[in-house]
Amino acid sequence: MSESLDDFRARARSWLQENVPEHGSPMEGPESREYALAWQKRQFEGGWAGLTWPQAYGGKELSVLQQIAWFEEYARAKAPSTHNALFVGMNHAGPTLIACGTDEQKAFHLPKIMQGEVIWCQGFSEPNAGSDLASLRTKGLVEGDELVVNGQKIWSSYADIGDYQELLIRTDPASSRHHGLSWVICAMDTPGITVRPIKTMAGPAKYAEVFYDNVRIPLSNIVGGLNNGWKTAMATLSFERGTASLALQISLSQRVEELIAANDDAGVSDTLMDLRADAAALRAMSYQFAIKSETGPVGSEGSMIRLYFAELAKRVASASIDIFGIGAPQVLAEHGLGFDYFDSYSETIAGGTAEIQRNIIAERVLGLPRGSR
Amino acid sequence: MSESLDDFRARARSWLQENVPEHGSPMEGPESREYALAWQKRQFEGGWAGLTWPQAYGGKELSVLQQIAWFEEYARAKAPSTHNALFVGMNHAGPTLIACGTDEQKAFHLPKIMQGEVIWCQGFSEPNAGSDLASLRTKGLVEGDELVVNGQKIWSSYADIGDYQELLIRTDPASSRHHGLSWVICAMDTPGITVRPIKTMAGPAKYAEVFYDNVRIPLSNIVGGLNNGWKTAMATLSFERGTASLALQISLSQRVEELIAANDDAGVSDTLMDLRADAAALRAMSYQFAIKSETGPVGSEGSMIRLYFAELAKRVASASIDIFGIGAPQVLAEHGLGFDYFDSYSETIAGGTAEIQRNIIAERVLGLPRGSR
Amino acid sequence: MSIFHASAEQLELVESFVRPLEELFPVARLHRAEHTDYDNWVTAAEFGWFGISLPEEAGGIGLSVVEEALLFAQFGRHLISPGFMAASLAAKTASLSGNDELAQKILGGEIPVAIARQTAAGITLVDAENAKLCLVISAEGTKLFPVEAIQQRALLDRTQWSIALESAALPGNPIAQASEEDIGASINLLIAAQLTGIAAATLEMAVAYAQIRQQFGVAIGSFQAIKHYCTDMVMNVQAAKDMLSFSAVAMAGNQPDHRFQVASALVVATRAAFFNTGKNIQIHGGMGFSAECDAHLFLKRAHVLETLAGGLKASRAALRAENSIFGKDAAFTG
Amino acid sequence: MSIFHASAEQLELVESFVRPLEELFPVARLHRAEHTDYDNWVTAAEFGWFGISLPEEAGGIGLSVVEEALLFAQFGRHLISPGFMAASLAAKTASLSGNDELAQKILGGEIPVAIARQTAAGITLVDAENAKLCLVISAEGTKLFPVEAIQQRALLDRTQWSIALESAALPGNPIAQASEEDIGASINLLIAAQLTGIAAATLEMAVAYAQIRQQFGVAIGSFQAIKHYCTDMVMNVQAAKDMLSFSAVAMAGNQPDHRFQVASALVVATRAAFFNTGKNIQIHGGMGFSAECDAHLFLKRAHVLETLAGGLKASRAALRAENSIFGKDAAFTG
Repeated sequence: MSESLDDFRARARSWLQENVPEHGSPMEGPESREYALAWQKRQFEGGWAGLTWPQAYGGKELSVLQQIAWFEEYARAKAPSTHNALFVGMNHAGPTLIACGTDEQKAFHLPKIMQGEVIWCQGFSEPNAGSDLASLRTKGLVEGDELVVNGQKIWSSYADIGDYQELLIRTDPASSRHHGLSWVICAMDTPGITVRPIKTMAGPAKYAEVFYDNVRIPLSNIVGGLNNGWKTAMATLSFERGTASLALQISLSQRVEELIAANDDAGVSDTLMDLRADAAALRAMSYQFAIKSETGPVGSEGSMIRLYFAELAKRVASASIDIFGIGAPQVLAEHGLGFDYFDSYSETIAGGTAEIQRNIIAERVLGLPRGSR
Repeated sequence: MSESLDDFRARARSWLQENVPEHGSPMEGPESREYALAWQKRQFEGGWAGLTWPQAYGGKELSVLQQIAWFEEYARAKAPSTHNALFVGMNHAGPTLIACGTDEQKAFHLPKIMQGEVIWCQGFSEPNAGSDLASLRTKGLVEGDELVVNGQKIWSSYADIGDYQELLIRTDPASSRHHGLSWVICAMDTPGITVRPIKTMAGPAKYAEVFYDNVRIPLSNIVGGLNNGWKTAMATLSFERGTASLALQISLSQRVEELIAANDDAGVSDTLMDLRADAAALRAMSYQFAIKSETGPVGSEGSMIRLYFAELAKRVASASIDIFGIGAPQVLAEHGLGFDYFDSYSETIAGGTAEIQRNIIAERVLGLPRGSR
Repeated sequence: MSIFHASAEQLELVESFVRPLEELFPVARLHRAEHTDYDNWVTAAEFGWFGISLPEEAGGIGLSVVEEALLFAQFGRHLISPGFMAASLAAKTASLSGNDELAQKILGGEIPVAIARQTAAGITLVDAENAKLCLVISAEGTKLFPVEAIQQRALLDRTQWSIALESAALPGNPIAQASEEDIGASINLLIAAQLTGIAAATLEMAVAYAQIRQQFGVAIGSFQAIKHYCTDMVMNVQAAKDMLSFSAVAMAGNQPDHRFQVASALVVATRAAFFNTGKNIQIHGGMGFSAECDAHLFLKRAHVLETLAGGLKASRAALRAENSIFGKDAAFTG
Repeated sequence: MSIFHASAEQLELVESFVRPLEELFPVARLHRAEHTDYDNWVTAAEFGWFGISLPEEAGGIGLSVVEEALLFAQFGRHLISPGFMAASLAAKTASLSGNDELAQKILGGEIPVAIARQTAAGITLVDAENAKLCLVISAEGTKLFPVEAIQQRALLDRTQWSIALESAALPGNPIAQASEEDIGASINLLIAAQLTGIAAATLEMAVAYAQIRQQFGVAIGSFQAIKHYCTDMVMNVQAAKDMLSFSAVAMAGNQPDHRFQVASALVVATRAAFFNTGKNIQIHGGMGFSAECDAHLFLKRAHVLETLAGGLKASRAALRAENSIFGKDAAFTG
């Protein structure tokens, strides 16, 4: 009775062929919000939203392999990048709510995310808590049934166009490091919030600084329990390290193939073949990760896949500039000359630097002793 | 009245043309000792030994630039590698005695070294004090006018064929780390010394373990003062980091040129041109270092040059294997198939790993704060 | 779930195969110059190791290239002579040539086989001193010769590379042969498997040493530089292992992209093996440079296996010749 | 001692030249879209910066390419428009063409010059919006054109690369030209100098940040990974600086190997600039990725300069064409 993987893939392919928007997304601002919401709504209406999410909240509860097949077809159809304004809702907040949220939280938020009604933004990093997330200082003091939040976040993706924020704050003022944090749903229209977009070296401002001045958030918006936010946040980040970036991976492979097709310099061929092989290995690793995640909790392979992807993406972007030069139409893409290349510099920085991720893998996967860093 | 650099170079070239031995040195054992001593004697008799050493002890007191010219012509003439059994005497012990020795020590030892009468060997590293030299534990207790030495050294170059050893030991039993060490001249025929050669991955055993069982050394053999050995040892190592390896550098450049001449694969050409340019930069750095060292004390550039050389040597050896394959005559050289390549693995290990050297450069040259390591 | 990766059952089955390996082939044996893996040739044949993926009626075990790849990854860990790969490929070559009798004899362990790579000048033989047949690999496929037909044999080295290397002339008429199309993926898969095993073994060696070796008062594994090397090593292993399993399953299922996948596996495994064996030496410091440490044995064997594959550059060129499923007009088939 | 490296006197002299740079060209100016270095064009001419190595009788300063290279390294640090290099090369080109009048006008700052690189499709112009002449670099040498002669100008970008990039067709008859043989080393030396300056400036930026930025309770410069990046950066700078000085002295002395040395300097400086600007961004973390940080400006300018040199691959190919003094039959001349 269940659809074969090949049939599923064929159905996905044909739907995508007919529905993928002709033009890519604007890179920032309200237009990018409208574009992302419209495209999400279209996918939901086509029956392609929340493929692995629980049926109880409108999801499809499909297998991870079907999800992979979807993403592969998605990338093949050159559908809008999944690294858009929906990313936080689909790949951070949604899965976190599914794993740690209350029934009310799930019932209220998951359908809105899936149906393309809301944009979520991030709220973890702070000016002095980048790779060292546990040192964050934004405070939320319990007053009655509310938290009163004061402080500042930075590198908050999509904060300027977001409806809700996944906000990690220190709710036990006496606590330090990983203790006493809470993961909170913050409505971005709450009084006291100021958003200042940050331009990046790649141009568009998809990040922002967010300032909190006595921002009042109901205690019922806490996800995963008061002062238990570190655990919830680690869950959030682990989703990002799983299959979330599968469509991005496939796009990366496609870009490698474009480079191979365009390049006829023997001196570059070895580099390109390494990229090709590594992209194939990334896919093999992701399949393995997906298969394992079907049968039980997966370990830290996810963080390896994420780091592997990040560094491969940088290498591909760099090869592209090397081959085409800085002024070539291939480098122009749709977002301005060199955008993809410049943007790739964030791969080994955003969400914890590659250096800190290497430490974490060495300690958690390999069991090497903790050092000073 | 003083000879021009060009004239000096021409004179060196012509002497080398007539005197360089036809065959290379045996790699280990008594034959390598005899070969090295004979070649040193020949250079001394030709007036080419101790070019920068004091005239008072038979040296020539020439400029560093003349020394460089000599080494360049030496390498050009494919004279026997300076990384032979004379290396420790010529580049460690000799310069250390010149800098820190007593008049008696200099008068006794320097002529013997220059004239090819003795072989010196190293005695710094211990099984648990490799990159962390300050943790060494071999003890020398003062008894009357002698030190009584007990303990073990490892990676002692040429210990099996050496007459004297530069021995770094802990002479203050209550001391720790850099304090309470002494740099001692140890005659290798002193009773109580046992030498066990160590075979390396490259084959020949030019290193050895040395065991000390109540070995008695006169206090007058201490160089640089009792319990002041760390300072003396640092001087020793700084010589190695200066111009000592100039002839090796030039040989490296020559090997790069051989690779360029032999290779016609466009895919490898970029790699070879990087090696060629880096070898040229190494030469420019060495000249700069030599010029500066003429006019005053030089800083830590020497350790940068040494590390730069070490990593370049590894890259050249690796390119050689990549280009020729493991079974090619070019890889056979005179010391067995793959010797140069395998031996290059010691470049980033011997005398302190590349990782520790990077720490040291970061801290001493750049002033970055000390970390746990 | 075995449509993309080796199944739990396959992994378990191979476990049972590999139990004897530690006893029969401790890596330490390579420090004895007189050792030869051909002493265990008949034992290996009895275990069925030479015919894992050949059908039972042909004298094989009747499993797939997935189990075979997993077994050869273990062979890589134990630095087992490439002659064992020669046996497997020789049996396939004989079988593809229609010479079932020869295939049976090889599988039964009656005729020890060595391996060689065709070069511009002739062939390079590996560990051929105890063999009666020699399988020569070239870009065109495999050719099988009686060892006595090989002329101009000259020993290049037996000690430096920890295995006997000889040069020789390429003989004339082979007694069996297979085309690259028929056997190329099998060659690449088995070499990739052994290189993957080498990458995995050296990772484990490095991590174990980093945990016990003390410098500056702490285990060196607490230093960031060592950690980062080890992280790169484990990512290499993860990539090589998953790529190996994925490509073997694609090959076993005769997927249209299996040659692309196997060619990728070889490139990934070769680079993983070189990086990991080199960093393992560096992490071991002076000890790693000594002959008595195992570290150099893995590096050297990685070079020998790369040579048998024709060299990393050739492996990349071979990958270039394949169509990617990610190419402009290609379809995903999963 | 100036027979191999820049002398203390030369270094001191250049110090006096560069004192005004921080005031006239603070790197922060590049964050203002409307800035243009051509505002200071006449000032630069008055300082004599366009004719450092030209004889006084030709309107130059009468120093050597050693001082010129040292000055342009400072230009690299301040990300001064490549138009300033265009002026120097244009004056040389005019002078080599025998057009001394034109050379004088350029040196006097009367005619602002921009720079362009010939490509397969035409030319890529850099920061040409305020120029009246354009110097086009190709593998054959330089050609000088009036800007109004350039057709099909199309703005590629002004913001992303922090400087105006245009594509255009290669015009016909130049008003002056110089052959690669006559001017190639000058081009390479000036580009190598600016890239060296970029490598040095980003090293200093990175080290300064590593000393103050705290994470996990300590300055990030105490972490081994950051230390090792910085060490690689300082070794790059040392190599690029010494190679630049060495090659400039060789060129000033018209040594037979000077083209080899300058070609090496360009390859070393280009790789140093890319490595250092990239690692500087990484060490700055999120801040380094932000537009308001200077870090990306250095990376982007390194790409622009590499483009003007024809690309790193072309620079390597040019080095290949030179004879090394280390070659089989070559003599050392010091």
